Amino acid sequence: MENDKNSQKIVDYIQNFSRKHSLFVLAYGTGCGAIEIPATMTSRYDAERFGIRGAATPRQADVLLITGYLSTKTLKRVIRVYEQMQEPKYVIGFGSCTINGGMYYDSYNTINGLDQYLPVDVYINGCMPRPESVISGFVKLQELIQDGKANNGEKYRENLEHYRTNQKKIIKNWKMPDYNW
Amino acid sequence: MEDLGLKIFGAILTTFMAFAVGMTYGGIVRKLTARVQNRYGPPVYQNFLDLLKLQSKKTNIAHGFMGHMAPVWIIIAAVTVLMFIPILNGNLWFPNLSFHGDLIFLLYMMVFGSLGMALGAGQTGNPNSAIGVTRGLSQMVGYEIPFVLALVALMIQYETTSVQDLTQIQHETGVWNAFANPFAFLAALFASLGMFRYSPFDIVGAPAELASGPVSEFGGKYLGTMMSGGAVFAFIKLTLYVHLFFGGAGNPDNSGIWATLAGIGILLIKTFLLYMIPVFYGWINPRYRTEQAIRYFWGWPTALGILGVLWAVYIY
Amino acid sequence: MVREKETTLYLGPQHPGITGNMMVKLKVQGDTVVSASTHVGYLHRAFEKLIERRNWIQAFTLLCRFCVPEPDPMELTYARAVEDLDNREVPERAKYIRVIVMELARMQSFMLWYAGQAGSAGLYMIPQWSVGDRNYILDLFEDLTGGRIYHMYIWPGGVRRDIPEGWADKTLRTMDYIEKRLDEYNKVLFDNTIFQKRAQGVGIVPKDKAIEWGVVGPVLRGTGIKSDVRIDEPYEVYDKIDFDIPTQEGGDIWARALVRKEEIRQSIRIIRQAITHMPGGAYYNKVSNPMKWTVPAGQAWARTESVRGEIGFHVTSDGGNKPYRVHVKGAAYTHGVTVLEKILPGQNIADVSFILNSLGVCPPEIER
Amino acid sequence: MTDLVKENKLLDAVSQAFKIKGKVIRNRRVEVYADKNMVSSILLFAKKQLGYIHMAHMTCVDWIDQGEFELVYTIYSPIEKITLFVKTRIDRENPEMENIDSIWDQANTYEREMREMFGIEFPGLVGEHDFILEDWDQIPPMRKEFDTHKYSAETFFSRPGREDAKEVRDELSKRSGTIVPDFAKKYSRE
Repeated sequence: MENDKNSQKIVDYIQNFSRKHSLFVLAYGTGCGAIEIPATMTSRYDAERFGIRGAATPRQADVLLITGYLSTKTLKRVIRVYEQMQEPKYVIGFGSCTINGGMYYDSYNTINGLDQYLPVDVYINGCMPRPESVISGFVKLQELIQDGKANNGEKYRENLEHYRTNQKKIIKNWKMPDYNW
Repeated sequence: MEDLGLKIFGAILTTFMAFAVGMTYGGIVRKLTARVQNRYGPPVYQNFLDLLKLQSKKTNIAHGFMGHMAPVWIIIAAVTVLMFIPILNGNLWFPNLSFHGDLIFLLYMMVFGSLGMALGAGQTGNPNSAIGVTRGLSQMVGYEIPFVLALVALMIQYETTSVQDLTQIQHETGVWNAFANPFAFLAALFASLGMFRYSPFDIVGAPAELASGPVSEFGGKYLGTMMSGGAVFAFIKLTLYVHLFFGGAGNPDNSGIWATLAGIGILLIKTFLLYMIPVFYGWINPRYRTEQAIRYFWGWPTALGILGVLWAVYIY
Repeated sequence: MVREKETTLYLGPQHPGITGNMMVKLKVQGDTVVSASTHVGYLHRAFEKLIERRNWIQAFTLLCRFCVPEPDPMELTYARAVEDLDNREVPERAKYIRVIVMELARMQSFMLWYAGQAGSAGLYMIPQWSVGDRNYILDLFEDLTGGRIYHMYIWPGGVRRDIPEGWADKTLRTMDYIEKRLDEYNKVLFDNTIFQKRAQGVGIVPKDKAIEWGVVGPVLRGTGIKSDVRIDEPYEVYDKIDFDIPTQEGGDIWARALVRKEEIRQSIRIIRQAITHMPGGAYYNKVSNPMKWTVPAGQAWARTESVRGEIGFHVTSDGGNKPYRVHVKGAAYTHGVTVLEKILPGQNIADVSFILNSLGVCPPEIER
Repeated sequence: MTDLVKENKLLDAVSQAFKIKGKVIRNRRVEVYADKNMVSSILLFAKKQLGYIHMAHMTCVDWIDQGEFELVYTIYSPIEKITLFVKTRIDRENPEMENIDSIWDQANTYEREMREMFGIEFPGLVGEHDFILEDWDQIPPMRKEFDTHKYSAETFFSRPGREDAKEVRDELSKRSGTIVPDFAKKYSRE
């Protein structure tokens, strides 16, 4: 098939179109920004018209929202949840705490930069972003998906070593699977 | 057997129609629910997009043999039961094996869907799905009793177990079974609330309690297949109810293109209206606990079912 | 009787039913809970340690991020504790504005409670309505303070800015709208027999043990004991405003729901009175130079009534320009750990998240 | 100022019964200074006889320069509407205090937090050691000698360029046309 590149492009377009219009967000409020998720999902801002729906378990979810600061205890669970999710999976970092530690930059229990531990697709800055900026974050993610640039799932898998060393620096006893097959 | 090709084409067409109708009903209900909750809600074809996305997932995490087999089992059960359901009574296009099957056989086959889900969920080892399975089976025991009583009442009333004869009788007498034996119809209606797993009875996959119960470990392609199986099952139950109580769809004598399309139109209208009953009931009701749900089914619905049987035996 | 197999169920930090980020480890036999233990610490950002590194005014920006459903009582309690230490007089107008802001925060948090209570019961209509209508109150906050959730508005000495003109009657109009909407919520939720069946006789907090376990707020009023910081120790201008404290007998989820249903009406009453009687004049007793402001040494204890109950701030100052030690006790400190572990055994699994919502547990209050 | 009748009556009742000093801070606030091993008997006396049934709060203040921990028990009586503080000082090096779970069950949570955050040993305390932190190997973090900024800089990566926000200032001055001073240095806390 000499034009398998084109046919592959068509299949990619259709797949990205469906991934873009149906994002399942994991129901996990990791930080203080989780109060704006109900506001975004309910009747005034209504993220469901974009096809964004809540998913109860990581198996069914595509998008993991890190809403605000992330303490080391939560980071351990977030990594576990992120690895349970199925590719293609996306991470959205909420608020300035995920960008550079935000207001808790000097706290002994919260991490200062999220992308050392997890590949992040979209950051939404603001100290607790409003529902409008949350939706604009989702729309930005949808554009990335449409252009096929949101493949951080593979990036995490390829340089797992880099992420693992960073993660193990903070999480002391690592009773979690290592996936070093 | 000159129209064998026609029959095979009809069967394939039924499967796709059942799948498409089931998914669109889901989309319409999502849109209506959103409107009632004063928001716009997703487009009507959102379920198809969700299904396409789930199917296009790259990694698929399965838990052993039964984890693979559960969605396939559900789809097999759905399509086989679909074949034995009369779509349009006496129509040349969609006979599908409906003259063979009868009520008792259908009763057994309809359980296969939940059985597949139960076995798959058991294999995953997630405690949430184990509890979800026990709840699903206990709820099924709950709503099976009024449902079976209603069907037995119909069988006794017309001394036949074949769904086709029942629709035929309704067509000839012109009296719908819903009015011929109102108690049996009410019992079956209450049972349908349990079947569609809408709000008062969504204890099986209750997100707040069990993190979506049996399907909690199924994602990607498995979840997509289960979703389409669920849509086909919804269509099956609706058409069965319409044929048993609302006089089926389409007139048997002429099988012209227009008559068939008109029959399908009537079928869609009737099934959609019937589908709205559990949805309306679910919009304004919170969820029961497990034992409350079972006690609900063994209360009034069973009494109505028994009345239906007595009505069929003595009065009719 | 053969003992049924006992499984451990982790209603872990990632669970749609758990409000916020905490973990309840249940030992379950069949469908009934045998024993429960709460595990917290997922939202610990050591904010009491951080406050020791910030001066008095900077510390107040950290405080409102402390418990997200209702940030304002934290600011008010901190402000009153510092004013107690500094014996700084608050102008009359600022007191009225503070009462209005507190009652608006209480109302929006009650509407979040409506969403949580009905959502965990499976009635998804109410969360959509109530969180949607809560945005009207957040719009009021946005006009007044510039922020939707975090207001950073009440600080030691008064409030940060005066009420913009036109805001007062916009509030009154919103109150009328919400009062009308509340009747619809109550019709759908409280008149529903399934909700009554689910809520009555579940998650009972015994009346004799309630104060022993440190139960406060609507949960305590649900057991029939009439206790409210606004009445026991009236602060700001609550003594000049007449409102009553609803109590119910029974101590189960139904009694607590009725108490909260009545309390949101009282909040509307308070806001209407506060807006009509609000005097003019200054709104802020200016601090000379916020960066170099030193508070005299001593210890102060201030309490306010938040939507979940009594919030207490114990502020210690050694005379420097940084708080020496601030220790905060939120209502969920005892509800989430002691009370939850004592009333969960014997309940059905289906009711765990239902009880959690009715106790009003806000996990960051436990570990800050 | 209202004549503090009730407050003084309470203060005399407690100080006579236990021969300890105390002070009436203002209306509705009385504080009493007690020795370490008398605290539980005072609390029991206040709870049973005087009706101070509501334990509002229990905290620990780390006076590092005096080498002592100050434990403050805040109890409140709904009838008389007065808050009584029972304050005691314990040594800072090996802090050890008796637990009062027998008087109030909820005290268990406070004590577990103090054991983890300050390192105060409560013999016979029920509950795992890890209450808030997980696998914490440093000294208890709420003690004054633990420097959280240094620990955070060492363990967690901090994004470069935050020291003086140079590129932020360049960007601002480019956009606004004016020269933006190095504002970080003026207000830095160090």
